[in-house]
Amino acid sequence: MTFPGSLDDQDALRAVRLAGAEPVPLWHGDKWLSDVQAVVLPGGFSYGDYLRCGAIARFAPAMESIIDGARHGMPVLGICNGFQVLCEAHLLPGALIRNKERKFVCRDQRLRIERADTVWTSDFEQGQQVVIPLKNGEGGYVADERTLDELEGQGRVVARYLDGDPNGSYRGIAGISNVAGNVVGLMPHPEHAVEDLTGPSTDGLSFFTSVLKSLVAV
Amino acid sequence: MARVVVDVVMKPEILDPQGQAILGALGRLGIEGVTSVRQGKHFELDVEDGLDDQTLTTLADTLLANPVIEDFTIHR
Amino acid sequence: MARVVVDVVMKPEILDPQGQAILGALGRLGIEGVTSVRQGKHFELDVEDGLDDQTLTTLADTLLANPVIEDFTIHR
Amino acid sequence: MTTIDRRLGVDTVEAAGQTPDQAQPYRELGVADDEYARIKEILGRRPTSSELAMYSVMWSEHCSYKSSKVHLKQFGQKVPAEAKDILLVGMGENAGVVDIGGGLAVTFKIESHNHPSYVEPHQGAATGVGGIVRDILTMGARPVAVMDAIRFGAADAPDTARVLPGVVSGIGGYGNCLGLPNIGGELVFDPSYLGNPLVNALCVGVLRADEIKLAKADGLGSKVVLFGARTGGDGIGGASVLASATFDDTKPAKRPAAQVGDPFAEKVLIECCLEIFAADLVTGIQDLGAAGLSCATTELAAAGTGGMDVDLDLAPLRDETLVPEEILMSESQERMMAVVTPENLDAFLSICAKWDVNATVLGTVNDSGRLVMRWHGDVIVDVPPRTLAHEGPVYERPIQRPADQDELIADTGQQLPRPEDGDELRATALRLIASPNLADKTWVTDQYDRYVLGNTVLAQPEDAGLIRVSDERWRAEHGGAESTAGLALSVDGNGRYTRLDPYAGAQLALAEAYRNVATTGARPLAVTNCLNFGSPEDPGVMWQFAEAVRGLADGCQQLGIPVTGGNVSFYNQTGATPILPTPVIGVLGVIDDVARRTPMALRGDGAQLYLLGDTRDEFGGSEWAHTEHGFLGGTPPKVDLERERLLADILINASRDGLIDAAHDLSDGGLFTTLAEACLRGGAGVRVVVPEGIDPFVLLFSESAGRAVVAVPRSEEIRFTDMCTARGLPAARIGVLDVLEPAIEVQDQFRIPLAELRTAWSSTLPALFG
Ligand SMILES: Nc1ncnc2c1ncn2[C@@H]1O[C@H](COP(=O)(O)OP(=O)(O)O)[C@@H](O)[C@H]1O
Ligand SMILES: [Mg+2]
Repeated sequence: MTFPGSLDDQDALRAVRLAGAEPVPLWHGDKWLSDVQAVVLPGGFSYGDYLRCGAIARFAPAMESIIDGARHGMPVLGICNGFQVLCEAHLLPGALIRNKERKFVCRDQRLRIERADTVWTSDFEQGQQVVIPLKNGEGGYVADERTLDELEGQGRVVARYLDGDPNGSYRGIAGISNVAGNVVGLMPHPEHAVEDLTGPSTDGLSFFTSVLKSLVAV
Repeated sequence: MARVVVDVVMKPEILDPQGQAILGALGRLGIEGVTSVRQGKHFELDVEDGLDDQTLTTLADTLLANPVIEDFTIHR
Repeated sequence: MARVVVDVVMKPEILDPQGQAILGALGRLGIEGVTSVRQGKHFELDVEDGLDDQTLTTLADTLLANPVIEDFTIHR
Repeated sequence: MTTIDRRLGVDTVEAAGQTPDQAQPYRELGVADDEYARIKEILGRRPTSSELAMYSVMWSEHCSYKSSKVHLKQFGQKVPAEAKDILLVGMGENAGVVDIGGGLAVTFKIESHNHPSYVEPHQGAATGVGGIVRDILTMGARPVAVMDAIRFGAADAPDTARVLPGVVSGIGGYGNCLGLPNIGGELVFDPSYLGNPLVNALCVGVLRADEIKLAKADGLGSKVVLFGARTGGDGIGGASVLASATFDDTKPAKRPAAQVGDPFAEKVLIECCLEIFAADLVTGIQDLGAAGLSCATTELAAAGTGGMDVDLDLAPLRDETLVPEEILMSESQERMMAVVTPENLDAFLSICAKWDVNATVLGTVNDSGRLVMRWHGDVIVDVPPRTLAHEGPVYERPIQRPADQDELIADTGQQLPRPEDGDELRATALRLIASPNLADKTWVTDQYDRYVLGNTVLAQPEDAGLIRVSDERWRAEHGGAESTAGLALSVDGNGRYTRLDPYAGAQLALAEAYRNVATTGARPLAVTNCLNFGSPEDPGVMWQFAEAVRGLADGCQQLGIPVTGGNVSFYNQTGATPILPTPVIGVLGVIDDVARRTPMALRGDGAQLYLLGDTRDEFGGSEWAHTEHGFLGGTPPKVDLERERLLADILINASRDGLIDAAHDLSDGGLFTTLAEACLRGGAGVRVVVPEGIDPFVLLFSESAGRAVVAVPRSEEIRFTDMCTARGLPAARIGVLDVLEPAIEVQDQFRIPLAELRTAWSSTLPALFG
């Protein structure tokens, strides 16, 4: 999905292609998704995001059918700004706020995959440690205690930061899923870890191969 | 034509890195007597008199503030 | 112990991208009747009663606002 | 709300004719007496105040290059023969364009935004990035990466703590929001920049060689469209005298003291332009930067069919109180001007609508040879556009070698105490590596997105940034496959060297950037430059400038790479004290197969460490003299550009033939710094043997140019050394890699474990800036 201020949409398309699937560029202004089987909301600054990241994107014409699709089990991955959009759209609980250090941070981040049984993570081992670029200015995941306990209790924390949290996220949360597990929000950027040449690893590819497998399986 | 102000602040239970940083800087500046700082957003809207409170609330509630982490007050 | 509020807004002659973006979104939201939006910062400080206005102004002027592009008002 | 008559008090051509001797505040606008006289002569009457506004900005130092022109010509005159055919667009356009083969071309340029970054660090730096990106876009290219070379006062000075964090967040904030990877730059501290930081931003773009766009208003009847942000009262300090002049005594409304950038507006402007270019809908295009509408209209008109009619009152305003003079001078960001044939206009406007970009038809191209502007019907401007765009004043400023220059060179610093034994060498090494100019820069570079676009192969802290030349369209044209071609870029400058010898200093900066590019395995191709100097009215500064330009022009000719463009920034001084003369040089290189690039990281075991080039006792202007003794004197390291060429050849061939695992050039701080950076990057240690007949201190800290360190796998050692011998490049085996207990160990001198080294290296900037 490309919003006017999307930045990593080309990377997302590339990652989907490298995973062996056919990438379909979507435009925020189009109400109807051409028959795609899964949607990636890429990183960037969807509408400038001076107000709150994702606050305005949530109202994009295309978001209606995405929200609708997500509620009916369509796999949706929100990366960075995409994660923010999913939270603003209430498809995922909590919110993302300014980094604790109040600086944009871009670095190679170690993560632990906490759930290897969502459609987006099935190609990982439970507890697998991966290295994926993290780059955000508003990546601090916050929610009230009840919500956090619920997320933990229902095993909806998909990935956690290792080596200390880089942005002030509560309980080191780097990614979460909805109850059904088809909607995943992730602050780090797997689409930047799909080629040896350009990434710190190719660990990110598994997010995209995971969803492809689960889709061809059904 | 009327001026409406909407103030948005983080819910108390959510930590506020900006407020914290300012509090820290105060120390370095040698300014004493400030015990807490919280940073929020301040919106000044020019609205036509026709615009009803209902609409304003929706506006604040869906766009200007994120109810999950923020509270807002409207001054009309 | 007193609650002091400081509001910081862009000087009127300075471009305010935030406000522009919100105004644009209102259209998409189908909300009519808002003619201008400016986004600023809103600070809530808890200060000891001893703290004089002088100090508060310095504080606002050096830490809370960037005098080159922003104006501030203190509500005590 | 009462609507005031916008025509009130506006000076018209007719009025100018009737009041020939009306006094005009031209001096306040920086227009000299003889310049004002020439304007009258050109127009055959006094200028209207709008015309005066236009001449004053177009004939300003910044836009007219009146003090530097006579020197910059050399870049054109000395274009190396071998480069003539790759130079598609030379100096003078918004940015130069070079042919990189395969139907592709590259445009790149570096520009300064020094003063605004001092006034308002975050916004000043941000709008600096915005400006250079629009220059690249204007050539018809997709911007693909940025770099930044930034210089501040002493690292621990209070004002540095104010300026640096803002500059870095501004560069990051704007570049990140545009989705352009930041792939390198410079960070330098020196007291001379305290009241005058340097913020130089570079942008590189890729385009099809046959789709270059130029700033010309071609085609009778073509429409002149202003699109992008609305025009506000930004950057028009000067114009206020005119505004108040027109409004008699009534004061004009307040004008901004600083500009605020809107990166989102620029992002959509970029995508909008690229879609317009792809559909081939413009005959000419120009970005609005310094001198805004004055510059765009006159340059477009001057370059094309020859004339243009403009209805200035149609320009969309952010501030309705602006008067024509101010609109003409406004430097509001995120605006572009295009020339569109009537039949393409609808298509053009609908693409703007798709991207929510505001577009307005302001005027029409004609062949009158005049640029005529109307304000609510009244003619307020009627000028020959060339006289503003190209026929500005040209000065031969007086040049005088500074009186203290000989004294400066005479004191070579031989008397400075040097470390005597292993322990002192060790302590010196740790202090140097922790000094702000040599310390780890990740505090800065972690605020920049280096991953976006997915083509970044090498970025900071590598010697040069290296990106794959691959985009959607390329893949579409090649069955989805990625291209293997790559671009390498490095920017370098050294104010201390240049202060000691401007001619050599410029060449040393050029040589370092050239070497950095070659170190990655890329072949250097072309040059851009940003010349940061003091006041051109100071003969001493003008001498520094003239010498630096001559050195750079000669150097480029000798290295066989052309200067494609650049930027001059004068008046960088605090009071009467100029900054260190600081030419910042950017070198662009190409590599056929990015997979073959050479990284800087020393990894793995057993590879042999070779030092290429000659090491002499050269400490003039060195980092050691600066940090250990706060001393500046003597002469900078010897320049040998033939040697630089040879070294580059060897590094490029070695990379192509897979003879080396890693390479890192030597520059500030000398060999020890290079080893430390390469070891910390890869995690391996090195055991160094000091070759016969060289003093360990000189080996470790001298800044002799034309050197690099390479790691050669044992299997390739013979082939590599044979190549060096055959080509006559000195290659000394100085040690071996060691991964068990990694450390830098200098035989019989000292040993520093990497852990200790990393702490010293990486603690400095966080401790200073939080
Ligand atoms: N302001 C900056 N922005 C981006 N990268 C920077 C900046 N300053 C330094 N770097 C990067 O840090 C690394 C070390 O810088 P430097 O020692 O100047 O390199 P070199 O000596 O090879 O020119 C280089 O990769 C350079 O690009
Ligand atoms: Mg180098």
